[in-house]
Amino acid sequence: MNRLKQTLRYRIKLFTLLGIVVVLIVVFSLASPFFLSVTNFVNVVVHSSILAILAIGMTCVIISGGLDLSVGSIIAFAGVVGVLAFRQTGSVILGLAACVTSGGAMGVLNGLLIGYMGINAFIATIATLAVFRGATLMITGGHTISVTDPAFNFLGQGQILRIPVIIPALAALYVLFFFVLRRSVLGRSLYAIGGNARAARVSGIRVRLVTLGVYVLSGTLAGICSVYVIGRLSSLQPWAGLGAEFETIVAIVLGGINIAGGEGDLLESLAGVAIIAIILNAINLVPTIDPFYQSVVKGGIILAAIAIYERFKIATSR
Amino acid sequence: MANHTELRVEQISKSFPGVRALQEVSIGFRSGRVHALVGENGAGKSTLVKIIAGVYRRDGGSILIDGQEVEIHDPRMANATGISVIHQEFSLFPELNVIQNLFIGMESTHAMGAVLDKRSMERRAREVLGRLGLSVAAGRPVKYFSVAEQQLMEIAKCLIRDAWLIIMDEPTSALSDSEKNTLFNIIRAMKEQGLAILYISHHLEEIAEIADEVSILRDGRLVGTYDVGAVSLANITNLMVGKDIELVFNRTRKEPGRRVLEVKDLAREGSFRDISFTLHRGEVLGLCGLLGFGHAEVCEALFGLLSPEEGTILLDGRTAGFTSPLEAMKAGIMYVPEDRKREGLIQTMNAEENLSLMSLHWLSKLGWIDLKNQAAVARALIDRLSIKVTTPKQGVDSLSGGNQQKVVIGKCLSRTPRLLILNDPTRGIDVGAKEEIYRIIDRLAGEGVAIIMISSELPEYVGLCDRVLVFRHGRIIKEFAHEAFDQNRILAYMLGTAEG
Amino acid sequence: MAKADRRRRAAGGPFFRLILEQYSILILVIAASAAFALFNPRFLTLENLINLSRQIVPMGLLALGASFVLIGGNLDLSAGVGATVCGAALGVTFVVTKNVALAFLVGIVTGLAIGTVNALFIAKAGFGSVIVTLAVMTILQGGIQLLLAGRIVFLSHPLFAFISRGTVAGIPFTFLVLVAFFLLAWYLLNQTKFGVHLYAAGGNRRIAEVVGIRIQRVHFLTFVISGLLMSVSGIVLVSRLALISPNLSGFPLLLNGVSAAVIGGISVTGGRGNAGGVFLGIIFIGVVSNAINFLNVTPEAQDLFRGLLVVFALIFQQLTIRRRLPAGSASGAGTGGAAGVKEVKGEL
Amino acid sequence: MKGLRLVIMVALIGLVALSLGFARGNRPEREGTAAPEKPVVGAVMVDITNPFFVQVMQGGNTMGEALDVEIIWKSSEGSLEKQLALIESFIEQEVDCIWVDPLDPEAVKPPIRKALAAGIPTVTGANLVEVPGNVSTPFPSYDAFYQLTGMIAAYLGNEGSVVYMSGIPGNWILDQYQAGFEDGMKRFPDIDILSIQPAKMDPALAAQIMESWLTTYPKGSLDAVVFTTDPDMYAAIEAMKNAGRAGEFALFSQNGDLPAVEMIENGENGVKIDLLSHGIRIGAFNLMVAARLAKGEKFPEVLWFQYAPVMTEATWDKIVAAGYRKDVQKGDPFSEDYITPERAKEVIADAASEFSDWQPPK
Repeated sequence: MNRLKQTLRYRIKLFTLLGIVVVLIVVFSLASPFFLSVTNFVNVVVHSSILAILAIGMTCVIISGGLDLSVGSIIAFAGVVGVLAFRQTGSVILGLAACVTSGGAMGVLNGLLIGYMGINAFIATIATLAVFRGATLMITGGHTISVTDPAFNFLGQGQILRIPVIIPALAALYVLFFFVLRRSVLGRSLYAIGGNARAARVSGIRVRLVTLGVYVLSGTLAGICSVYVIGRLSSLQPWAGLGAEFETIVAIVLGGINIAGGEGDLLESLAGVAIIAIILNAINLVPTIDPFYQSVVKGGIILAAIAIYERFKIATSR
Repeated sequence: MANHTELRVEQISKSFPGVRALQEVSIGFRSGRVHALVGENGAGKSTLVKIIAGVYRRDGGSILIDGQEVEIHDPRMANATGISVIHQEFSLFPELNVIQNLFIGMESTHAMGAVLDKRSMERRAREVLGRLGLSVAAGRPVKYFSVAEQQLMEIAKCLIRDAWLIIMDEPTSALSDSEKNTLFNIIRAMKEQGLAILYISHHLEEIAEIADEVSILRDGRLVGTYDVGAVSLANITNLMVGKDIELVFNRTRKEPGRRVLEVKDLAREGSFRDISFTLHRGEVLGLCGLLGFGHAEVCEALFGLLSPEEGTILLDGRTAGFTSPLEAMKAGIMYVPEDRKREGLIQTMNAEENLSLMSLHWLSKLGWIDLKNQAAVARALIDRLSIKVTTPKQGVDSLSGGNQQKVVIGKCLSRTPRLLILNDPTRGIDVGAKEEIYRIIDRLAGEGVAIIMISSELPEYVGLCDRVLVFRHGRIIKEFAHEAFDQNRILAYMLGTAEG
Repeated sequence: MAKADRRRRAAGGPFFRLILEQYSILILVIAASAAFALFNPRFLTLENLINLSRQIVPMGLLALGASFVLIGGNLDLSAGVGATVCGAALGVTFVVTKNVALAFLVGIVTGLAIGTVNALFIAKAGFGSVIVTLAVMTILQGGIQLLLAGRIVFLSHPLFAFISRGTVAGIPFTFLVLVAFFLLAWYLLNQTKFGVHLYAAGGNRRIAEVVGIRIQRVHFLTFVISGLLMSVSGIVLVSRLALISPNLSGFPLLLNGVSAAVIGGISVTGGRGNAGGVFLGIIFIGVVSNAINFLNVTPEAQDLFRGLLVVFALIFQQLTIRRRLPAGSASGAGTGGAAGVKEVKGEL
Repeated sequence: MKGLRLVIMVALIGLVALSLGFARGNRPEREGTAAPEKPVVGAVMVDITNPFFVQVMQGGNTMGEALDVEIIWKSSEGSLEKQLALIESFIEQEVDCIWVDPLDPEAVKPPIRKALAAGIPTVTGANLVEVPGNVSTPFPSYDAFYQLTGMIAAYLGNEGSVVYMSGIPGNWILDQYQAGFEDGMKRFPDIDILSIQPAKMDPALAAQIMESWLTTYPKGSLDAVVFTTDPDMYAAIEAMKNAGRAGEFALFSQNGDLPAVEMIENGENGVKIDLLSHGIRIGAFNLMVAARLAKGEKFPEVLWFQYAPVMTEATWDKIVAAGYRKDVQKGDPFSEDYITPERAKEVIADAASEFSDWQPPK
């Protein structure tokens, strides 16, 4: 009965999201003749791929009842580490590995502060956000490091059968983590901790460890992003990923996931990402949206979306 | 102080999607009387209370005070009409100090009702707390006070609100017996002063002790209202359940098997010391004591929730000091926590997920959960403990207290544990459910599981245990073998009134 | 019970803990200042202290506003950008009408308006505060562009000059304003009904509802207060610069403010903290960011420096503030609902 | 019920925003991009929240009027990812020319190549983007500040102490200024750079930095302050006034904003030299190039944009007397030796005419 209600609500949620996406598409197709086209669709995906990857990690973190605002900075810092490793050793493999693992390492710091020190996630990651960005500026001296290695660039710009590499990569990640959340011990532990941390502990879940783990996960995914960013920009930007964290959170909340934790599903965040992606792309594409109005439009649409959820009693709490 | 004489509910009905919680219930609560309200979980007690307290709106019927009809839209209004509720879960704010808590929502103010009149509040608070025989630093955050003190503060809150009808929902659930007695004295005093008290409890003996009349609810209907003198506890139980229960405890005892657990000189600063005992297969060992006497902490230590500072724990002869619940579980120790809501259940998960939570490490291969297996396990447990769910996927938040408790116990039984620790397994559940849990305990013992249990009701020790260890101030002061059981002596030792 | 309780107190030592809670941040401030003074003696000169007292004002006002919202258990991300928008509104009005009084009025009204909009969505309609204020912030970012049409607006009027450099008995006027607001805040939080109800609403929403506290109203008020403070902060900000430029960044200001509040003992989960702590918090942040320019920290290292110090402060504060109940078994029934959960979060 | 009202309310907000967007569109007709007769230039700015780029748009629009082309302005909001996205959607829209103000010369190369491959001519402002077929209109940032140091040194008589307020670490152009400054100053061992602090284009920060400097360096221990951009200078000047020390130092800056120019004219606050780049000129210049490319004209691949140092004759005579000589490194950053504030004002006033029939130097 109750379960049935839940599934029903879940469906409604997805349908609402779908509805919003459709409405947006219609509106923007009217506003711009270039909106509905295969190449533009590819653009939409490519332009939002960073958001999409970050959204995976952020969803896990939020389900566990946390928040990770440092991912944007991790992208930059992990990139630095990766590029330096690449420069030193000259080995691409090591470079890539360094990007990803260092991202994870930064996650460890977050995890320690939050899981073991018990510092509130929001505040802790705001601090580490500054730390990682600062470290990046310090090492790079604020300068761009250009990376013209074919391997990196292939990951960032290359195509397989005229499909950008990132698209299958994204698909793979999403399938993987969809199942991680649905049927892995880690996923289950995340839901448990987000739902009732103490009960989780009494039920033999290593709360601190899993908390640490989820931030490592989110950091690692940010590291993966940095690989892609370096490839796409064929350079390492000290300001790469600036503000990405908030865009990600917005996307997830647009997906109707409760920031309080314990609930949520990767499909929902995916939908949220789609909405953001479409809006951004449309703002680029519609010639008559005055640049001064971009953010006004963006904010208006976000508010509208939340209001609609409220109508269906979906979005909840802080 | 009693400005009213009677509150009557007439033909009250209330239904939620799928359930008819109350059907034409009519009861009268008179000042100067303690009116007990009993019934199994889901019988409609709390619904009725919530309607009187203005939390729910009733579907039908009427509420009359001194004969004329009143409307109670929200808690604020209830307060205004002199009705106060003391919920099982206290409604105190840990960060706020005593005075702020006592006057919360009805602060006395000067300067157009914005600025607090601290002096007058302080005066009033002292006076009321004095009446309850509680002398505390009124400026301190309540989080620094003991449960009993907080309980009294709850009552002080009602008095300060000039309540004449005070509703107490399971007021003793967190109290030790001595604290309980203090409470009863206060209740009697309030009765003298002409207050009406609506007393909700599962502990029938308490009702016999304190209540003047008792109303029994079953399935949302009023069975009847009786003078306590006029009915025996037995009939009350029967009337609640609707069928006769001749013997509540059906414990089949046999010779305990080989030794499973041996504890030597276990000690932890501020909790317990010199704790030594043994436990055998198929044996049920009761640890009893008053709140904070260390028996609960010993259980947590055995399960790796607390780390003892000295002493050894031998499991099947091998030393086993557990630093985390997981280790303990892997060694075959399972633990049913005392507080369902806080420690037992993940409210956002469904029954199946909750039931499999403690078995994830063997339900999974390489970190992936075998969902088929999980479903099977859950199914099995649901049948075995006859948990009432429409589907294993039902959210636990929608289950009745008894069934929730069964889920918590079920979590521990997905694999037969070597040692099962039950911390007050029948807390706040109805007679029917209790009885089933007694049977489960008996069956487990029969299967050779070694069981340690703590209970808030002495009869349970007597009815279920093979041995009882009495704790006092962190020490074991007395061991009773089954044949030597005697409620009163056990109690005497707990209270420290018994010699040697 | 008596015995058990005595043990509780013994283990608790609540007063000592309370003291430590209060003064941990003070220790931090003193330590930091001392350290910086070692590197550069001029750091503690009167002149620099006066600079410091000027510099912390806009951030401090935002921190104060944030504190109200946080105690209520919400978050207002729009305050930072909001402040600059108020400044812009004030600037534009002044340039157009040349009427200072009107300009200030408009500035403050703008702030109140922003606060009210947040309040409507969050308090009245019950949307999540993070997301709403994030959206409002985005809109405001556009708003400031539209107001200024991307141009720099100069404010030349004795009044701005006075706010900027005026002193009373040698103390910068703006700093006095800040202090005044903190005294006011202290009064609101400790001496008024609103204060108590705010702590209650933030501490445990459900119970607060049951005891009949009008939570909506309380939350509504917090956002309006935040709006008011953001406008004042904006006014001080633009007066200090005597100009308002569209790339005047308010958001970092807010983040610093929130960090300050939390370092000052405000709990992000609501229901805990006090004005005094926040004041010390903003002084700490002020000292740090002042030192960064003062000690000639190389440009690239500045953010790292600041970030690390904040992390350190958070850890330090975490170590000193007690989260858990005094000793005593898991029989937490007494501590009640969300409070219980919060304690638990602390201990995990 | 309430929910419903809100949905409507908020939906309205969204729609209003959108419609406003359409209304305030750069051109009345909706799918103007499809209109054949008028060539369309897609302009990708770095960040329009920066007054500088607003001036650029201003200059661009006036030049657009003059040469009768349509311009679609877009802002990368300071994010390179967004910038690339914008370029790609312009390719998607098949505009007639794309004008990018790159956040990073390396990173924009791939999409620029993509555009050229799609047959869309491209202009990259501010810095060199070496892609065959692409026209770069680099600023002489490095050389400009290299020369400026010469002037400063001459003004100070080759000895003294200066502080430098840099821009955003990591911003290519602004870093070029800093590099030019530091290298240039190396030539004058007797002038020490006491401190370099980044104002990050944030006036508030600029004021704060200035305050610390004022405290650190008492009267007489600091001779000159050099700013990367005028807005920083305005904020700093306010700080100096607060400390009652305005006019104590010689100030040097870059932009050629009207207020700064006027300060030079009236000799206020010690502002001595301001390099006239000015967004309006830059906008006009680049748009001119873009427009002509859109109309099929050809240009050499590198067109250096030129600054002009604004100062009074008095200042000029003084530094020349003190031995200032232009020594050009990569290329001459200045269109003229110096221009007076009066001239500067005229130039800013009609940027269109300065460049409308501009021809690349032989």
